[in-house]
Amino acid sequence: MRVLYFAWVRERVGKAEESIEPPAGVVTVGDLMSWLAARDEQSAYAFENANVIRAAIDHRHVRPDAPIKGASEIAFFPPMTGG
Amino acid sequence: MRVLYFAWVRERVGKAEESIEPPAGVVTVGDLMSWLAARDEQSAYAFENANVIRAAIDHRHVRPDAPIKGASEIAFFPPMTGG
Amino acid sequence: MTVTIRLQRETIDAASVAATMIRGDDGIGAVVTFTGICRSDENGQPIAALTLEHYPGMVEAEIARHVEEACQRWPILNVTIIHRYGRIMPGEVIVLVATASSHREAAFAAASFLMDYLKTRAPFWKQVESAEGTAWVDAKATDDAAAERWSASRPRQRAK
Amino acid sequence: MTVTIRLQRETIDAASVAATMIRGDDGIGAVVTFTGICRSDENGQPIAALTLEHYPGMVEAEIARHVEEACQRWPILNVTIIHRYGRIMPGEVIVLVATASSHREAAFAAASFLMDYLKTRAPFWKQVESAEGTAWVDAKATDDAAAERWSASRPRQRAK
Repeated sequence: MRVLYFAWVRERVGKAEESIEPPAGVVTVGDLMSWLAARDEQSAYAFENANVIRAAIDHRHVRPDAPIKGASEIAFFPPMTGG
Repeated sequence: MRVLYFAWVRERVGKAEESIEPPAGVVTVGDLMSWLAARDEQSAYAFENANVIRAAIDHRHVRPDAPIKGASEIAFFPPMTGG
Repeated sequence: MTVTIRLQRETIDAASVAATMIRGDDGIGAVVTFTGICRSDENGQPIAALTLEHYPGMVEAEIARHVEEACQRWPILNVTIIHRYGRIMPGEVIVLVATASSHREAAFAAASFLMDYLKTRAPFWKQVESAEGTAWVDAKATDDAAAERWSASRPRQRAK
Repeated sequence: MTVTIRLQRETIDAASVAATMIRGDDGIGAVVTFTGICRSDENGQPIAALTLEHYPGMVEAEIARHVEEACQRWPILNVTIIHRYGRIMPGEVIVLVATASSHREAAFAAASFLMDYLKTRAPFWKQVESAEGTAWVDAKATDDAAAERWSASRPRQRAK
């Protein structure tokens, strides 16, 4: 599963993307954020306010309770500021 | 007092403008329409549905009960269809 | 702030207006441009051309009053209104309204407001030319309703 | 109907878009164009430039979904959306949304709807450069509220 990071989430995690294989207990997007945050200090910092971070699965916005099963690309980013 | 006509009001009256001196009893815009309509067949036709005709005094929209006293230019026209 | 109001017989160069809208103010973050275009049909009938009659003098005064009102309602930084009169062919621009502001809400609202008022208050009259001859276009009740919606939110005028 | 969605690093030529909006459909009577411009200040601080990061692939998909929704809500005849990414200087156009319809109400509503959604749903992130360094721009609650108003009038989505 590919994970992408954007804007300050990318800066804090310290990379733009990575490949991960979360364990079976990681079911939802929220679970995945907790699992990523527990890996290292940089990710912990990136996800410290998990409630402001948005997620997308395969190019569609999803809520934290969305299941990650079957996803090929998951992205994490701050609220959008385009336009 | 100058009177101007536009669009189909102008076509029906048969002229674009004229100078008039209505008698003292003609107080409001509505009175003026009735007075004009009583003059000849063309004006009668132009003002036959007086309730759809709009008026302006010195470049400002007015209602039929507006007094004409002091006006230098009064215009009559159909509802606007610009834009 | 620059307010440009122009009545003209010549075609409108919408492209050149866009560039002028952000001049002179670094705080402009949003420009909304409306162009009204002569369709090739009116009520389902093909038309050859439109002719717009106007009331010189009153048109300018009426538009200026509505621009002033728009500027009181919203923080507008620039306004351009260009309206043609005379004969207009299908596909040509009849009217252009452009508003500039710091933020998009004001620019959208002011452009929409100005268009609704141009349709119902500015002294212009459209005549269509078709195979059946010429005919004056009837005013639309929907246009009156559109203009009316701005009244609800402004202080009521004193009854005369 | 033509839908044009373009993400580009290059400057946006707003003037040339206007001309293309009425092509191919004689029924177009109204074109609304919105341009979002890089202001020279952000929250009162002068800025040197903006840098826009985006999520390639998702941006296009997200914009296309909202164009589709706009077309279901209003009788739109043409839509053009151009959004820049990369470094943008004050005074330059960041985004352009243009909508064409037979009548003005649909063109205004669709352009406003698309802008509200671009602001809150399209995956772009702005970073400002100023004398104090670089900083990510915070999302505005007012933008969320603006996007939210379109939800009230559409069928509620099923709870998951």
